[in-house]
Amino acid sequence: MRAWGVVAALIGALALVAVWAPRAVAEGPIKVGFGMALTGGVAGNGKAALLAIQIWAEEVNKKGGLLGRKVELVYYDDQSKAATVPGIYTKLLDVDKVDLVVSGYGTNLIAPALPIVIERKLTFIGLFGLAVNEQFHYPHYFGIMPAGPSPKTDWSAGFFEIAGRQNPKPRTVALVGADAEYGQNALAGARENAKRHGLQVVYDKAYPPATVDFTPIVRAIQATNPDIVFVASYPPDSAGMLRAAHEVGLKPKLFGGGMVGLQYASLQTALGLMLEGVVNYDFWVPEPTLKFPGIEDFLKKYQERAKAAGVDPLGHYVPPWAYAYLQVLGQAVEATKSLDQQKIGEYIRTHEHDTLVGKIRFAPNGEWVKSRVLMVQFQNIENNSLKQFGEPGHRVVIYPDEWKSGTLIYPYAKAKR
Amino acid sequence: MRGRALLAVAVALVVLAVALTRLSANQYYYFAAYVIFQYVVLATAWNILGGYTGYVNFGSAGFFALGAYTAAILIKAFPVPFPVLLLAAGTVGGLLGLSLGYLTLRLRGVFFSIATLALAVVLQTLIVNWEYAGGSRGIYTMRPATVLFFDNYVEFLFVVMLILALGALATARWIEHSRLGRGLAAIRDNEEAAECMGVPTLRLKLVAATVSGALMGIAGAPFPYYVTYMEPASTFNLDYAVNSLAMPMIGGATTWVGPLLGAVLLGTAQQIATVTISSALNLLIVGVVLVAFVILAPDGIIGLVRRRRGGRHA
Amino acid sequence: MTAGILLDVRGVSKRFGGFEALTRVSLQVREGERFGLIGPNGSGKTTLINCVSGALGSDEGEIRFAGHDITRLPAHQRTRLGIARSFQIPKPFVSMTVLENLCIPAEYAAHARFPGAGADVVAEAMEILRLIGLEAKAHAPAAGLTQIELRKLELARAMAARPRLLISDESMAGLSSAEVDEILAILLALNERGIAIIMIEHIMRAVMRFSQRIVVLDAGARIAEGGPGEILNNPAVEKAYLGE
Amino acid sequence: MFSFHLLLNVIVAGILLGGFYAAVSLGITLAFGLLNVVNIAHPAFVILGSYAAFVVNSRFGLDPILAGLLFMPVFFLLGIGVYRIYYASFEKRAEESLRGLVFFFGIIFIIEVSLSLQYGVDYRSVHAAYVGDSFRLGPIELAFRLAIPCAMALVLTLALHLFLSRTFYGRAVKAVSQDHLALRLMGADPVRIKGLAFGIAIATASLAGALLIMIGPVEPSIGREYIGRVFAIAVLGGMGSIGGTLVAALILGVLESLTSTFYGPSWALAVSFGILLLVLAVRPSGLVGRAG
Repeated sequence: MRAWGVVAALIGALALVAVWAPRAVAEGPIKVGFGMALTGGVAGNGKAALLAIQIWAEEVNKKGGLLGRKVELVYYDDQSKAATVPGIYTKLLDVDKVDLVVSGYGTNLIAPALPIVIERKLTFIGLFGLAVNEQFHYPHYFGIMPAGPSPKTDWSAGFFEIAGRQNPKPRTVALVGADAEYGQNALAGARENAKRHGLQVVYDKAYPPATVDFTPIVRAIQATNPDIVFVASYPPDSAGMLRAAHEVGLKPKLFGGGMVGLQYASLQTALGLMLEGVVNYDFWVPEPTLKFPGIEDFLKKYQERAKAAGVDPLGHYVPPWAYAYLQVLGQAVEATKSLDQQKIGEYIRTHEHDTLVGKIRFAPNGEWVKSRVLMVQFQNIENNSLKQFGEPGHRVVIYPDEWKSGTLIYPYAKAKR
Repeated sequence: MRGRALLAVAVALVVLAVALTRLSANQYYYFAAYVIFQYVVLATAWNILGGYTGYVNFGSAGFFALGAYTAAILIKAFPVPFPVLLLAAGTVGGLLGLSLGYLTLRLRGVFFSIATLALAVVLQTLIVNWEYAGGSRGIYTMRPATVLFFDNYVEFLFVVMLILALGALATARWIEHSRLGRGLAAIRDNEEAAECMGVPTLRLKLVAATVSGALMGIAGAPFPYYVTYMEPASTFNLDYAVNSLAMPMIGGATTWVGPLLGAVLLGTAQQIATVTISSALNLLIVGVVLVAFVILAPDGIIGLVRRRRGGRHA
Repeated sequence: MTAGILLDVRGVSKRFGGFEALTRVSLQVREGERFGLIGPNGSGKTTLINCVSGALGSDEGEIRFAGHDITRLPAHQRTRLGIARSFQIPKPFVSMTVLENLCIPAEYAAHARFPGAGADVVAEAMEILRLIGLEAKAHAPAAGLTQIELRKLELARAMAARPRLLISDESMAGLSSAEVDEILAILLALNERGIAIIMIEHIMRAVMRFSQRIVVLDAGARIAEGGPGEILNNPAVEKAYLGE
Repeated sequence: MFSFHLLLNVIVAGILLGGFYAAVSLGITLAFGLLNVVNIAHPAFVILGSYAAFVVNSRFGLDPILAGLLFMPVFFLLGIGVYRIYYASFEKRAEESLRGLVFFFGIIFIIEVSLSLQYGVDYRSVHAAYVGDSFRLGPIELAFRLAIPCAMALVLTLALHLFLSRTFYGRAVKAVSQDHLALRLMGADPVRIKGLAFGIAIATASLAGALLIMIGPVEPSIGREYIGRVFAIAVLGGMGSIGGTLVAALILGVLESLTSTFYGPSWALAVSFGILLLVLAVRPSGLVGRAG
């Protein structure tokens, strides 16, 4: 019976806490709440995003805040685990009484928040979610990632478009990717694109995330002798794949496409010369065609604080977008002069937004009206130099034409010298 | 007599919980409590095979995920009522448990544990390569907009998990005080001696493994509705295995109160840590506490309490 | 049928990999008999006992107990039929009290055989403890017992299964002379109640005093059988023990 | 797609990978096979070794393998310390099986989280002049990144084998696993011998870690991927046999490599776990191991 007494007391305590929940006050600062991956698998991106968000909040507050009220960030570590997300968002909304919520980083951590957001009819901006809204069809969800209206295919469209323009046109393609959420989605899109361009798929395999050595895979690809190779890999695999390809001497006419991680300065520095000639997706690079207002200032601030925060030293990949998704939200609040979720959502849906990463307009499904997935080629790379990646001319934009900043060195082998 | 008193308390708790959903609209506590109750079920289930019988299962995550995926696939395939989900997840988990039980035929101690680890990986590989279950891309499960009696699905899940937790505890308590429980304890202490003293060890181990597996599967059944999006890597997360083993070890693995205490304490600490301090630090604390407990308090909190009281048996 | 055959081992062999531990061993134990099984180290005594109690399966031969063929039965069912054993190295249920240790065979073996008979498991267990001389320790945890107490617990626990045949596997090894006498007295008292006992022992004094009939094993084969006097004077036995 | 040249190269790649697996598994073979200490945290110690190599490499530009060798004494002492705790808390009380497992489970967490607190969860890699280059041997191409770890693993295997068979302490370690009495006759203290052997097991993790980070980038929780593999190898190798471990590791490496190339990489991991389950179910004494 004594044991049971302990149990009853514990549950009783829990109930009491529930009854005496702190009641937040409505006035005071505007609270923006979110969960972010500060530990776990995607913490590298999550922490970088957090720094960008903090910079945004500081800048806004310096200018007097939103609607004359200061902005306060309320955030919790979702540990890169989907299971923590529902708890975090209900805590933010019910206990902390935040006024606005935005998403954490990545599909896995956006999706579990959506049912809560939808139930309460809130406006929600997602950071780097791949086709999350396909399942929910929620009108007030917006995705900050320039993948375009049909993200899966738009992701690799540029890569295949570039291939299609070459003469003679490549005829065969090898598809390889990580057997995980991103890899599979990107491969599915690449399959469609390959079909659209009349390419014959000679290799199409996924590898498990725990793969140690990629030599056997690269050998298998080499044996099929493809004209182009599309890779949809996560950061460690991108490095492994590239190293194995380099060692084995795999030299198709075009190599890369969907390799995550080649956008990170740390990995770029580590791989150095091996990157030469690789054509890969990117969202923003320091090329003259992409000098949007404010981005240089932002990156300067970010880079000064990157070391202390333990995040990517250059911050070209996630941080500008993390800044932008709050920029969009902030602009909507200012424009509607309210915190009314309906009005904010309506505004975001119907207007164009001028941000750090260029002008953004959303399609009815919440994705960008037009894809801006860049295809960049690594050119003139040296070993062991971080600095070069902060300068133009090393990640040259090949596609889309609107942002083009250089010409493709083709085939891949020629770039490799 | 004592059993009836506990039953009364359990019923009172459920009534209280339902009443609470009427009073407070604060969803956070339901979500938080849901997670803790889920760990009560998992820890209790683990303990039936691990604590009572002495077979350490490192594959709890596999059982949990299998239950969750069973539910998600059923929801995707047919419009099934909720109790069917629980039943199906329990059945699948129980069958997996049964096969695990047969493993004990050949494997003892560490070898068994390593096999459970491998079993979880094989299961994950199967799900990853199963297109209908979403493969590695994951599977979405939409919550129904309405549910009978409750104004909100989360409140419903909260009450369901509370009932499951109480059910698991009742099962564990019943086993502990039955002939079955004494037989399992004999197996844990010395399997060879138990067999020679007339205990049908294989049958008892099969029962324990099946019950344990079924409960873990059931714990996973409401999970698709809770997260709405599952993919193998996070559903098969090692955390479930660690927690469902750490909680009984910290609470005390020989009685049903141990996993409950461990789950409530560790689960609450983790919930609080998630929304306060850095969670990496929080995980470190779990690791240190776990190591400290196995070294300093081998019988968990229950053991400490008993030792303080002078070795009297509760 | 003055005293029927209780245990009938017919041509049992057991191999471990290439090593033949038992070679077509046969022996019979009668109801209520005091039976000694001796042999040098590694002669296969414990292997034979394991084959009889069911801890090991035999590769060849047949084992019958009280008219049943038990060759393929799992150990717990043999216990329910009436074969109980103690272990050479005591294997108590360490998380339980002494009394609780006895309740396991009482519940699982004795009461599976005689359903309903003597529903009071605890009273029955106390009775056995009294007989063995452990009643003072009934509520003590088994983990804290001394060596002699552990040996007594082994015997008491085997008794709680209400056996017709008790196999005592070196219950006296390492005990003092006085303690050996104590165990011997207990075994004789148990035998008084009509239980057949197989004693495996290295302490010759005890075996000779106790046994009505003795079988000697050497290198997995039976080399002699007879009363204590015959065995002592058997040259083959002497050779097995002392070498050439 | 099938050609002799490809087959040859794939098998060689598998052998190189297998050699590396051997380096990671030797510590398990020592601890688990010979000492009966179920150190499931061994892969975590390997990751610790990777980070040690990483820190020294990025700070002072020291060659990763040299760093791995340099840290071996430190890891050796760490191993002795861990064993002392393990002995005092579990082995002495004869409670090693269940609680010992949980103890090492906790150690995995402590190592992983400490690393990610200190160095973050980003992937880390090392620089060395030869990483990324390859050389040819007839029709076979060998990458330094894989060939050097494999060679180092072979050296380590040989060294351990010689240590166990030729030295007094080595024989004492072997004796401790089989016969405490013989050990006492040799006049050695089993606890000290076991501590020594466990220290050596952990010391191999230092070198294995350096090899790992040379093969590919490393993050704190990557060790989990190896738990199943290394136990599969230790069991397959016959629990405690150094030569058996090498053979088992090579078999696994070649099988994974072949599966990966000719069938599909997504099943490569399932192969090692499938083999583990099969071996455990059918022949727990291992493929090349001692009986019983």
